[in-house]
Amino acid sequence: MPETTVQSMTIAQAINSGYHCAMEADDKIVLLGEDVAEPIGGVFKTTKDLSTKFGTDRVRATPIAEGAIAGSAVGLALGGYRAVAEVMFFDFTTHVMDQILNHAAKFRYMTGGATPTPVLVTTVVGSSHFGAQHAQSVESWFMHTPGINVCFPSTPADAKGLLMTCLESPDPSLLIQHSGLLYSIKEEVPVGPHRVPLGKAKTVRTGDDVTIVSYGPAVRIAMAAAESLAQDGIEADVIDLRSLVPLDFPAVFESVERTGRCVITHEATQFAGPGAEIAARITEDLFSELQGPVLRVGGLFTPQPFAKTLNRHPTSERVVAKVKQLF
Amino acid sequence: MPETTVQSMTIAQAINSGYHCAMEADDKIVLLGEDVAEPIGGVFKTTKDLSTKFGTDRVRATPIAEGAIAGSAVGLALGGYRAVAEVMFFDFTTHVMDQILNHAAKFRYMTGGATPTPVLVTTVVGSSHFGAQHAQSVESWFMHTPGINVCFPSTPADAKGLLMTCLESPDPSLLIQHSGLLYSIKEEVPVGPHRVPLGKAKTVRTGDDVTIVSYGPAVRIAMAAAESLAQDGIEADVIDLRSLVPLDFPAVFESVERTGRCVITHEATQFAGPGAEIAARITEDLFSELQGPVLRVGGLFTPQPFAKTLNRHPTSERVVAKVKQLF
Amino acid sequence: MTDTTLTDRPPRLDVEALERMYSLMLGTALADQRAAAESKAGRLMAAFYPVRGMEAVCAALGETMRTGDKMVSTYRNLGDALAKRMPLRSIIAELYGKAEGCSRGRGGPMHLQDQDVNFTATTGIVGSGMQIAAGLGMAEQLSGDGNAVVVTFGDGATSIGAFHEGMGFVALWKLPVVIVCQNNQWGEHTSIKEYTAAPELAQRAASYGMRAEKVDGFDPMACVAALETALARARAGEGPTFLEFEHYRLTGHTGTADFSYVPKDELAAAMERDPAPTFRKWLLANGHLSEGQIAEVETRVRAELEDAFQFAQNGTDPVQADIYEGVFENDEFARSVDGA
Amino acid sequence: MTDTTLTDRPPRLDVEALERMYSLMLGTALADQRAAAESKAGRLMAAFYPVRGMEAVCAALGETMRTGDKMVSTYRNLGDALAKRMPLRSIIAELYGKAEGCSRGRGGPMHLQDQDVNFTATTGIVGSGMQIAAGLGMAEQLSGDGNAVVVTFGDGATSIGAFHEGMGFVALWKLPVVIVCQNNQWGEHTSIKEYTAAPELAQRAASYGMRAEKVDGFDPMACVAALETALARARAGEGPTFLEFEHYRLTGHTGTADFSYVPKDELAAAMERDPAPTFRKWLLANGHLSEGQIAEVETRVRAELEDAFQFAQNGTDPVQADIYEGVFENDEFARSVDGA
Ligand SMILES: Cc1ncc(C[n+]2csc(CCOP(=O)(O)OP(=O)(O)O)c2C)c(N)n1
Ligand SMILES: Cc1ncc(C[n+]2csc(CCOP(=O)(O)OP(=O)(O)O)c2C)c(N)n1
Ligand SMILES: [Mg+2]
Ligand SMILES: [Mg+2]
Repeated sequence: MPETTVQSMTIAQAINSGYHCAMEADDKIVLLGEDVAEPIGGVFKTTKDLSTKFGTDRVRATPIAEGAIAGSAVGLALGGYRAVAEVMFFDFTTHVMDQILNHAAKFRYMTGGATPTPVLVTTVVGSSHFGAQHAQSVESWFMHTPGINVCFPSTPADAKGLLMTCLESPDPSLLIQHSGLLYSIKEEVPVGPHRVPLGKAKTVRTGDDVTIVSYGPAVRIAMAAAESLAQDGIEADVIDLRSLVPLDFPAVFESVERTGRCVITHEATQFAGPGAEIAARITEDLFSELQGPVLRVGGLFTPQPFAKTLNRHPTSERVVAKVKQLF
Repeated sequence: MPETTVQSMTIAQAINSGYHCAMEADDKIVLLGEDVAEPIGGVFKTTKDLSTKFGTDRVRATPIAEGAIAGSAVGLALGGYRAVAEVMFFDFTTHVMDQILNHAAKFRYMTGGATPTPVLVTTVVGSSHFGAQHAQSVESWFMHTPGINVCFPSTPADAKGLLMTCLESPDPSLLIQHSGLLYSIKEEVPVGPHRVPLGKAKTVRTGDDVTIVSYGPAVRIAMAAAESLAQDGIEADVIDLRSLVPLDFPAVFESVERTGRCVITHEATQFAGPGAEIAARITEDLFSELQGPVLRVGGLFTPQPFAKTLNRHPTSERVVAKVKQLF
Repeated sequence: MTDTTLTDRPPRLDVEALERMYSLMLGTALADQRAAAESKAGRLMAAFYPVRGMEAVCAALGETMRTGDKMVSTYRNLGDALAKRMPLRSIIAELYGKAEGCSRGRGGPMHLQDQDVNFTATTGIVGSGMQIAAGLGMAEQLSGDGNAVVVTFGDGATSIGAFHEGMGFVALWKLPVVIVCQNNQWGEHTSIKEYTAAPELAQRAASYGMRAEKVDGFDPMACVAALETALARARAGEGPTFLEFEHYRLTGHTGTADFSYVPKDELAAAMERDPAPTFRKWLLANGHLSEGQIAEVETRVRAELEDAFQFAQNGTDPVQADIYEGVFENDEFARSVDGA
Repeated sequence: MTDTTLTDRPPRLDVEALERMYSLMLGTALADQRAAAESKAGRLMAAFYPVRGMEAVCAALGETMRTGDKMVSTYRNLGDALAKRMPLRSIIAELYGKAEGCSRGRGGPMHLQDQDVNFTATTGIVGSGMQIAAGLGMAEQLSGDGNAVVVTFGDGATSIGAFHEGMGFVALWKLPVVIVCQNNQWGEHTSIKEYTAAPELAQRAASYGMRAEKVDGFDPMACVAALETALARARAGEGPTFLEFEHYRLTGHTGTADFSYVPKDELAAAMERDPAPTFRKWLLANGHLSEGQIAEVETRVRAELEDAFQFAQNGTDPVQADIYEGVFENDEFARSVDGA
């Protein structure tokens, strides 16, 4: 299928489409995870029809054992296959830290290059319906350990494109999906293979007054803030990072050099979160260009509360307020 | 024993002394970990004689199962006891993430205050003799999850003082020891109970030209750098944070306000590490006071290489070079 | 699982006890229904995990545990909470995230608890309760108070490492823990036949060096008997017991989930033994309760449920200003980090 | 463990095979000694884990595995590496962190590997190899190449969750994995009697639904027989086997560690069966090798060892400029992050 044929898809559909394309092209791809096979096709429907099409040898509904899901993915990689280890919720990656961060992320280095371990861990975060143990966005744990790519798409096309790129990457990757975005946005996505390079940010809005850096679900917050700021005559560049490792510092620097002001926003806890690295790095490189400090709007320093009236996540109002501090 | 009686101790001895004092005073304290009982008394000798004195009900040498060590500690806390969960190497805390970060750190919050879960996780990092799976300093993983104290002492007295404070804290804590410091430094330490408050940094050298912020093993690097800088007429304030959660921002701010320059150094990987948060926060609060960007000297973006000729850790030369960039 | 004859009543269970058991069975089934209806109507946002199929075990837990016994449960916890005699109002209010809830709306239905009745902890992470129960068991063993610890979880949880590690600890130190495996034959959408080569869970448990027994989980009196023995052993310092209660999940995994994948014949056979109606029949057939007494129970249960949902829906929403409460004992650092 | 009579030689093992087995046993024992001496002299900084006590199993692995079979080992890996026919030079050079080492000095002795001979991976994390082996087993099953996967680990590793999860996967999908548990009775300083209530590891393994067998790990020919059967089953698609090799740790946990805590009588009894000298006696007594042939083997092994240590000590140190090599396939991002 030529890349030009497109279809309107949600992120869930785009991810599913990405698996179909990738598994057709590469019979070494194997999927492991709880409930990933039919008749369910994944509790988020992202693996729909795959077991029917590719068989339950390649699409395995596993026992509830995230460590072994991840460890098997590592073993499959060492055995010449490429496994996707699906972890139902981001918080459950606590159980894959050993295999992914002590093993997959280090195997290439520890063996002097002899054993690259390209696995893909996928997971979902974003709901507060389940309380504090099904809600933490811990991408910074993975960023902090050298050796693994970290992606967090915010649109259907990027979701498919990053998924397919990760499935061809020579290195391990983590691809995070957000349950609030999975079914809510639709856009035209290539039906055939589609790739988005790692480490290339996307400018989703242009402006010369301030740079708002974001990724994943917070991109919508950033955009809403930008629209609101425009009413007050402040035009924002909004950057969707798409991947955090590698992180497109050149694109961020280019924008901040131009605007002289920057606010970073993400759902992950602000303290010791991804924005801290980005802010520190911008400041290191562009100190004399800055009109004020790089500011952050991240998750509050609390676990996820269950009650809907308690909100720890960024809002466009919080972002607007931070931007205005810079003027 | 009055606090005035002191004795020269290494960090290992000071930790051991802290356990003795605390367990004598509080019979609810229980120690769990691999090889913590006699005749070994811990592979690092920090739990020497404890099982003889307090019995193997309170000092349990466990099976090799870090998750259950941590989970038992959580259960003991919920049952009115206070358990120390010893994890032999920091990298093995990958196996306690679920119990410590999904449970202990959140239980107070998730139950509206009904179930505080004061456990103490202790661990060791620092050697490169064992390669990349026994060497990662991952305090930032724990900092990023709200609800747990994080301490990293650099001296015997602080080690004992922080240990005893953690053992009385109403909240869960992580206390990190560094194998390179355990036996190499001695100082006078109170023989009786000794407490160091959480969230109180210590200024270990004063100077008005630059602030060097550090903790754990990097304090020695910072001090060496400061001595070298003094030769060139640059006088550094050197701050030993001692705890990262809570983090003594007021002390850091006071110093940086005065010096206008700051470099942060730690062994943990620089990227998305503790220094990123500290740098970002200083910049947010003191932007107009700064003579230049807050700079960092952390671990390089690599796993721990085994060969001694490859060094990913900060050196005083790297710190000096960064400081000089600010002048 | 086709034999519907229930075991005889042990003499110590009087009419009040049987009424309580029926109330609990009926109450969970009705609460499941009501919560599902509220969810579908968009009035309830919580993920809710029905108990239907395991009510007999919960009712038996209610009659065999003492207040001093500690319990660790999961997300599928309503029956356990009621067995521990938690007030229904505080449970349903938590479901709605209200300040009147047992966890002040902070935890939600996955994190029910009530320290007054030693409903000690619930976890949303499959298998983790087993490790926590080991620690609680140590606490009981150290204190010598003579209480037991009960931990409940599903068949699927036996696959995860946390389960195994906890089993090792409990067996090694002969901790006073009763391990209640609710084998409803399913872990989300995957059948036990598909996720393990060794579906005889009690047998596997025995290989850890502890007493293990398989029990008909649809038979309330058999459940009472097995639990009584296990709890007595735990309290007497004779060590842990693993009880595999075999029954069947009679609903979807969550209150609103499709479960058309469940084989029709299996489900139909299990439905024949649906705990509340089966127990009702048995109570009547054996002359334990009259139609009138049953009707009274049913009226009371419905009224209590109505009251609890009303109470919850009229409850107070937590306010944003309090969001930092409980991160640490002292909120100061959490607030200062965010400049709040 | 007091019976020192060794099982008979299976006909297919010829004199060369017996020589290889003796070489491997002697080689590991001598390498252990040499490395300990180098450590004590301060010339070697690596933590080193002696094989002494389990040489018979390693020698048997050497004669039963094929090059195509994949192996996952631990930190205590020298015997496994030699069984897989890794060159001694590249092993010892890695011990010294030299660029000529199998992992170019980046991994150290805990991370030996050699993809040419399918010594696929080693891990320093207790129990994690079991999960990795499950994945390698899937790869073999999918490819249908008819190779087996062998995973080795100690008795202590059976306590950790990773072991259990891996067992579940391997049993469920009947993966072609041979699970080699080296039961040397100790996990660091803790005896198996103290860390489990169920020391019959093979029994516990059987409860996962796989074939399991306990083998005298001091008896080389019994080890060969058990491994042959298990490997043949794996290669034929008949599923996994768990083999518990019972023997004893004849040294400290590491090459330089004190082990005075090991009961003298137990150690003395085990020493009677010290693999290399016992095998030597048996080879002579049964007329398989003459004194002259033995002497030749010993001279060769010593010479090879001397050569390997010389090679290593003369090796090249990796240079700091290359520190980013291998973080990712492309070093660019790692370097740029540090401004390097
Ligand atoms: C570690 C972990 N993995 C996955 C999940 C998602 N999950 C929630 S319930 C469940 C099924 C559990 O099955 P079982 O243990 O049989 O209990 P049941 O739901 O049948 O009562 C799964 C996979 C989780 N909560 N925790
Ligand atoms: C997860 C983990 N916990 C602890 C350790 C530290 N450790 C290294 S070896 C060892 C003992 C392992 O015992 P066993 O599995 O019997 O193997 P043996 O050393 O006897 O060969 C321990 C506890 C580790 N490497 N990994
Ligand atoms: Mg179930
Ligand atoms: Mg052992």
